[in-house]
Amino acid sequence: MDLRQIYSQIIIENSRSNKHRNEMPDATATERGYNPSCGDDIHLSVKIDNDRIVDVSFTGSGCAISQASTSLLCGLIKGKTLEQAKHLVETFLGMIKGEITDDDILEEELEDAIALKNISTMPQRVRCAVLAWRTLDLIIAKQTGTPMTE
Amino acid sequence: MDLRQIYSQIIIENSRSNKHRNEMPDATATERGYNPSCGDDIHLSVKIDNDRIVDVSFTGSGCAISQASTSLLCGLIKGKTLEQAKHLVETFLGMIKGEITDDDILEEELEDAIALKNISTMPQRVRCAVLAWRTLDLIIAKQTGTPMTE
Amino acid sequence: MEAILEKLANPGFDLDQVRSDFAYLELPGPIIYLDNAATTQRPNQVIERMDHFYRFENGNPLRGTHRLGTTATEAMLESRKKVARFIGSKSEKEIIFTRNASESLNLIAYAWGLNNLQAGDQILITRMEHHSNFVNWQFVAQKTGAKLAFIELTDDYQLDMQDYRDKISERTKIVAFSAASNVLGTIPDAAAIICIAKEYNALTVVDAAQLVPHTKVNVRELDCDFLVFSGHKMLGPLGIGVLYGKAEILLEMTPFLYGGEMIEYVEDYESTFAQLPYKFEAGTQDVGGMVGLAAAIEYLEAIGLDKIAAYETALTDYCVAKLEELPYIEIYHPQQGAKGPAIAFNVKNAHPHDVATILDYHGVAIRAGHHCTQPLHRYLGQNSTNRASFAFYNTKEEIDLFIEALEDVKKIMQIDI
Amino acid sequence: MEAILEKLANPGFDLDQVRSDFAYLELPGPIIYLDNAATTQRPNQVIERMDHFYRFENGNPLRGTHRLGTTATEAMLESRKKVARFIGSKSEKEIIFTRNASESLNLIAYAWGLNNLQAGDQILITRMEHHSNFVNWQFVAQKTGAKLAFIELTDDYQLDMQDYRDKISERTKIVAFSAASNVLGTIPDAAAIICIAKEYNALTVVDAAQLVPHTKVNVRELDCDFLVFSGHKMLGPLGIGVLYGKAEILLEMTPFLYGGEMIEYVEDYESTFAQLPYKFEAGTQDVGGMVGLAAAIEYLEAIGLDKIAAYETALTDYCVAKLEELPYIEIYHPQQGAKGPAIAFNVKNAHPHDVATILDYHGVAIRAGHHCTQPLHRYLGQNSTNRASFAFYNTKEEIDLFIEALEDVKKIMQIDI
Ligand SMILES: Cc1ncc(COP(=O)(O)O)c(C=O)c1O
Ligand SMILES: Cc1ncc(COP(=O)(O)O)c(C=O)c1O
Repeated sequence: MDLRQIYSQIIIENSRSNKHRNEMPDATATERGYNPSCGDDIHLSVKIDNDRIVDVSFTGSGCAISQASTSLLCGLIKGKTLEQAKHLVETFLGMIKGEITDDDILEEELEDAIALKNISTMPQRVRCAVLAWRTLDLIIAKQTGTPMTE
Repeated sequence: MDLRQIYSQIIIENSRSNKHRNEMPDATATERGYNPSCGDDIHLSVKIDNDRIVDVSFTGSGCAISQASTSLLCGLIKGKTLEQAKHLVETFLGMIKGEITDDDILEEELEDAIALKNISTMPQRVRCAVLAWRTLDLIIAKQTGTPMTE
Repeated sequence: MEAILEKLANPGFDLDQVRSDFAYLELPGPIIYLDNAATTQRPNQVIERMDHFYRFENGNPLRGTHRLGTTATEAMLESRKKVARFIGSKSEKEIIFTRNASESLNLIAYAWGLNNLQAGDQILITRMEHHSNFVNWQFVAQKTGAKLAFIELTDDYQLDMQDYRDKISERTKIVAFSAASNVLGTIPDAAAIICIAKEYNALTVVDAAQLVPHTKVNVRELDCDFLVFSGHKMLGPLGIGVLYGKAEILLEMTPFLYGGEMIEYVEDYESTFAQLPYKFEAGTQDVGGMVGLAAAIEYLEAIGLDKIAAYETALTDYCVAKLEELPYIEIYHPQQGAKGPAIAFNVKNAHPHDVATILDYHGVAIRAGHHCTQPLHRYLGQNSTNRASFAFYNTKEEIDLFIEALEDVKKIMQIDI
Repeated sequence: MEAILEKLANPGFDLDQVRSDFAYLELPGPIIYLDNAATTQRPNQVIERMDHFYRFENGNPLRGTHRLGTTATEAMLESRKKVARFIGSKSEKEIIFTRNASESLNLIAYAWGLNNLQAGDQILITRMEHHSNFVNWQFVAQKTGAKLAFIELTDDYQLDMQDYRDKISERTKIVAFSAASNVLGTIPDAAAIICIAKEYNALTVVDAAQLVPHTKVNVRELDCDFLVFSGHKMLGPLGIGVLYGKAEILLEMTPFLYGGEMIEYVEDYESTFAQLPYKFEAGTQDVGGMVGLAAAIEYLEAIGLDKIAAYETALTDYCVAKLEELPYIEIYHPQQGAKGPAIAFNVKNAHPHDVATILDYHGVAIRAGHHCTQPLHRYLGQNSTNRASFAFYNTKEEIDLFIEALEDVKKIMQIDI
C-alpha cells in the first residue's frame, strides 16, 4: 500500500477546507467527538427540519484524516433525511471495517468519501476516520431512538 | 548432608524438653521472639541479679529447631554474666553464619548447642535457629545499652 | 478407590506430553512439586509466548502511532478478549488487569468499599478467607465504621450456610467469600451464596484465586458482582491478575490508581477519566504478563477444564485416602461436598516446618505455615499446618513418594503413634 | 557539532555488539525505534534471565519451605539488593517493588498524602509533570482540602526556579517533580529543588522515570524523601516498578495495599503489619519482573551509565541540530542546561498523528499525542506534539533516516514552508 492512497489529494484538500467549518448558533443538535489517544476533537452540529438535515457544520481540530472525514461527511449529508444519513453512516462504517468492499456501491453512496477506504488497512487510524460518523450516529440515535451502529 | 545431622538426638530431645519451659512471674525482663513466616513464637524471660543471669526460662511454640535452640540457650546462659552471655550470642550467630567454624572453640563455648551448626547449610531454617539468641541479644541490649549483633 | 485409580491411570489427556512441557521437571531431582496453591509452574508455551512478545511485539500499548505500538496494543486486546471469554464475561470492558488477586481485592475495597459503606453497614466475609480478602475489609471497616462479620464453618470444614442466613441482613452491603479455600480445599456453593446475598441487595465479591485454576467458572451464570483471580496460580506469569466487575457497577465507581492512560481530560485542578476498562488501569500496563496469561488460558483450554478438574479431584481423593491410613496424620479437609486440590494436615507431635524440611530433603515440595489464613488457623486450633496442593501435571507416583517420605518424617522426628 | 560526531562515532562501547542483543532489530525492517521514552526494548539477556527464573527457580517467594521457594526468595532478595545499590540506597528496606512508576506515585499519594495533608497545606508540583505525578495529587487535594500549585516554566522550557521560590512556603508540605521531562527533555536541578524544599521542611518526591534510564542517580546524594521509576523504561520488563523511600518515613506510614505477605498478626478485627519493605508489598510478588529488572541493571552497568548518558546526549544534540535545519519544524526543547534524550516537535501545518503515520511507513517509530502531559501541552499551546526519544542502541544513521523521512512528510502533506 502506498501512503499516497491514504494521504490522497482529496484527503489533503478536504482536511484543510473551511467549507463546513463554522459554528451553528441555531443548531438542532450538537455533539462532541473525541479521541483521547490522539487528541482529535470535533463538535458536529446539525439543523434538522422535518426529519431532514437542512444544515450541518463542525468546529475542532485533529489529524488530516479526521478533519477530511468530517468535512466529507458534512458535504454528503446536507439535505439528506435522518434515515438516509443513518444509511450512509452504516455504509461508511461498513467500508472502514472492510465489510462493504464493492467500489461501485461505495462510490455511488459515499462519493468522495470513498477516499477513506484504505484506512481499513491501518488499524491505528480507524478511529480518526470514523470519529465524525460515530458522532453523527449519536445525534441520529438521540433524535430518533434508533440504536447506534456497532 | 544427612538430615540426621540436623535432626540429631540432641535436637529432638531438647526440642521436647520441658526443663526451661515455664513462666517467670518475677522476671527482670521478658521479650517476645517471632518468625512471621513460620510461626515460631517464644517469650524469653531472664532474672538478672548484679549483671548476672540467675534464672532463665521460656514459653511458646515452634519447630524443633527453634524450640531446641531456645532450650539449649537457657541451659547455657543460666548463671552467666550479661557480658558472658553476649559473647555466647556472638559465638552462636557466628557459627550459624558460617564465620566461626573451629569445632574446638564452638564445643567449648556452646557445648551441646554445637548441634545446630549444620543449620548454616539450610538458609530457610536459619531464622528458626537464631530466634532465641536474637531475643536474648535484645534483652541484653536493653539492659546494658550495647548495640545488637548484626 | 477403584474409580480414583482408574481416573489417575486414564486422565483423558496425555500426561507425559504435559509433563514434558514443564521445565522444572528437568532439574536434577526428584522435584515433586505439591505447592501449586501457592503458585503453579509454567509450561514452556507460556514462557515462549512472553519471549516472543518481548522480542518482536513490544511497544507501549494504546498509544500506537507505530508498528510496535500497534502489535502491543493488539496483544493487549487479544489477551483481554481471551480472559473475558474464559470466565464468560459479556464484554472485555468488565476485565480489569491488576497485579494479582490481592490488588484486585484492594481495588474493590478502596474504590467501592470506602465510597459506599458507612457506620451501621455490615461487611460479611468468612472464617476461611485468605488475608487478601480479610485485611482489606478490616481496613474498610475501620475507615467507614461498617462492621465486619464472619460466616463460620461446620465441623466438616464447610461454610455454615445456616450461620450465613443468620448473619446476613438488610444491613449487609457486601458478601465477600472465597470460592475455594486455599487451605481446606472446601468449595462452597457460590451460586447459593450469591443468590441469598441478592435477596438482601448485598454486592458479592468472589475470591476465585483457587477456583479458576481448577474448574470452569462462568461469571454470568454465577451472576456475581465482582470476581478476582491471579495469573500465577493458573500457569500464567507472576505480576498479572484480574478483576472482573459488572460493567454497571464499575461505571459508577471512582477510579483507584491515577496516572497515564486512565484519564480523558486533565485540567489543572480536575480531571475526567477514561472508559472501561482503562479507567482502572493506570500507567503502562504489563502486556508481557497479559499475553502470558492468555497463553496459559489457551493451554488449560486445550486440555479442557473439565478433564483438569476431574483428574485433580482424583489426585486429591487419592492423597486423602493415603493420608487417612497414617495414624500420626491429622487432616483438615471436608468429607462432603466439592473439594479443590488442596489438603491441609499436620503430623502429630511434629511442627509443620520440620515436616516440610524433611519432605524437601526427599524432593517433595509442600508448604508449612498459616498460608495467609491466621483467623482460620486460630479456628483450627493450630499455629500452622502443612499443605499439599496439586495441579494436573502431578501424578499418582508423586503422591506415593510423598506418602513414603512422610514415613521418614515419622522416623526422624521419633514419633511413635 | 564535531564533538557530537566524534562521540557518535566512538561511543566508548561496542555499539554493534549492543545492537545484536536486541531482537527487534532482526524484524524485517527497517525498524528505527525512537519511542524509548514510552518504553525501551529489552536485550536478550533480560529476556533469558526471566526465562531461566520461570523454568528453574520458580516458587512462591518468602514462604520457602522447599527448594523452589528458596530459589525464588533468593532471586527476590538479590534483585532488591541490586536495585538498592544501583540507586545508592543504604538499605534494601527502602526499596519497594511496585508495578510501575504510576503505582509508586499512587502509593505515596494514598499512604502518605491522604494521611498527612489537610486544608491549608500546599502540594507543589510542576507544569511539566506526567499525569501520573499530577492526577494523583489532584485526588489528594480534593480529598484533603490541600491546595495544588504549579511551578511554571521559563521561555527556554526550564523549570522557573524563581517561580519555585515564590510559590514555596511554610504551607508547602510536599514538592513532587519530574527529574527529567518525558516531553521536553528538560532535566531540572533536582539537588537544588530538594535543598530549597528542605528549608521549608517539605517532603520531596522525585519522579525519575525518565532520568534513571539515562543517568546515574544516587538517592543518598540527592537526599530526596521518595524517588520512583519504572523497569520497562530502562530495559527491564513491563509490570515492575520501584518506590524508594527513606526508611524513617516509610516506617511511619500506614500500609497501602492489604493482603498476604504484608501482615504480621491478623486478629479478627485488627492486624499488625510486616517490616519494611514487605509492609508495602501485598500478595504474591512478581519475582520474574524483579530478576528481569536486576538483569537490566546489570546490562546498563556493564556498559556504564556515564557512557550511556554521554552517547544519548550526543544522539539528542545531533538530532536537535538536524531538526533545526528544517524550516517547517518547530521544536520544544531547552537550549540551556542538562537535557535528556527526548525531543518534542511539530511539523508546521501537519497534525502529529499524520506525521507519525508517515514516519511509521518509513519504519521510523516516534510518538504523537499529548504524552500524558495535557497541562504541559496547554502551556505549549499545542493539542499534541511529536516526540522522538533515544536509547543507547540507537545510531546516527537512524537519526539521518528519520530526518530524511521528515522530508517525505513535508512532501505528502504538501507543506510549502
Ligand atoms: C516522567 C514520567 N513519569 C511517570 C511515568 C509513568 O510511568 P509508568 O507508565 O511506567 O507508570 C512516565 C512514563 O510514561 C514518565 O515519562
Ligand atoms: C484464596 C486466595 N485468595 C487470594 C490469594 C492472593 O493471591 P495473590 O497472592 O496472587 O494476590 C490467594 C493466594 O495466595 C488465595 O489462595
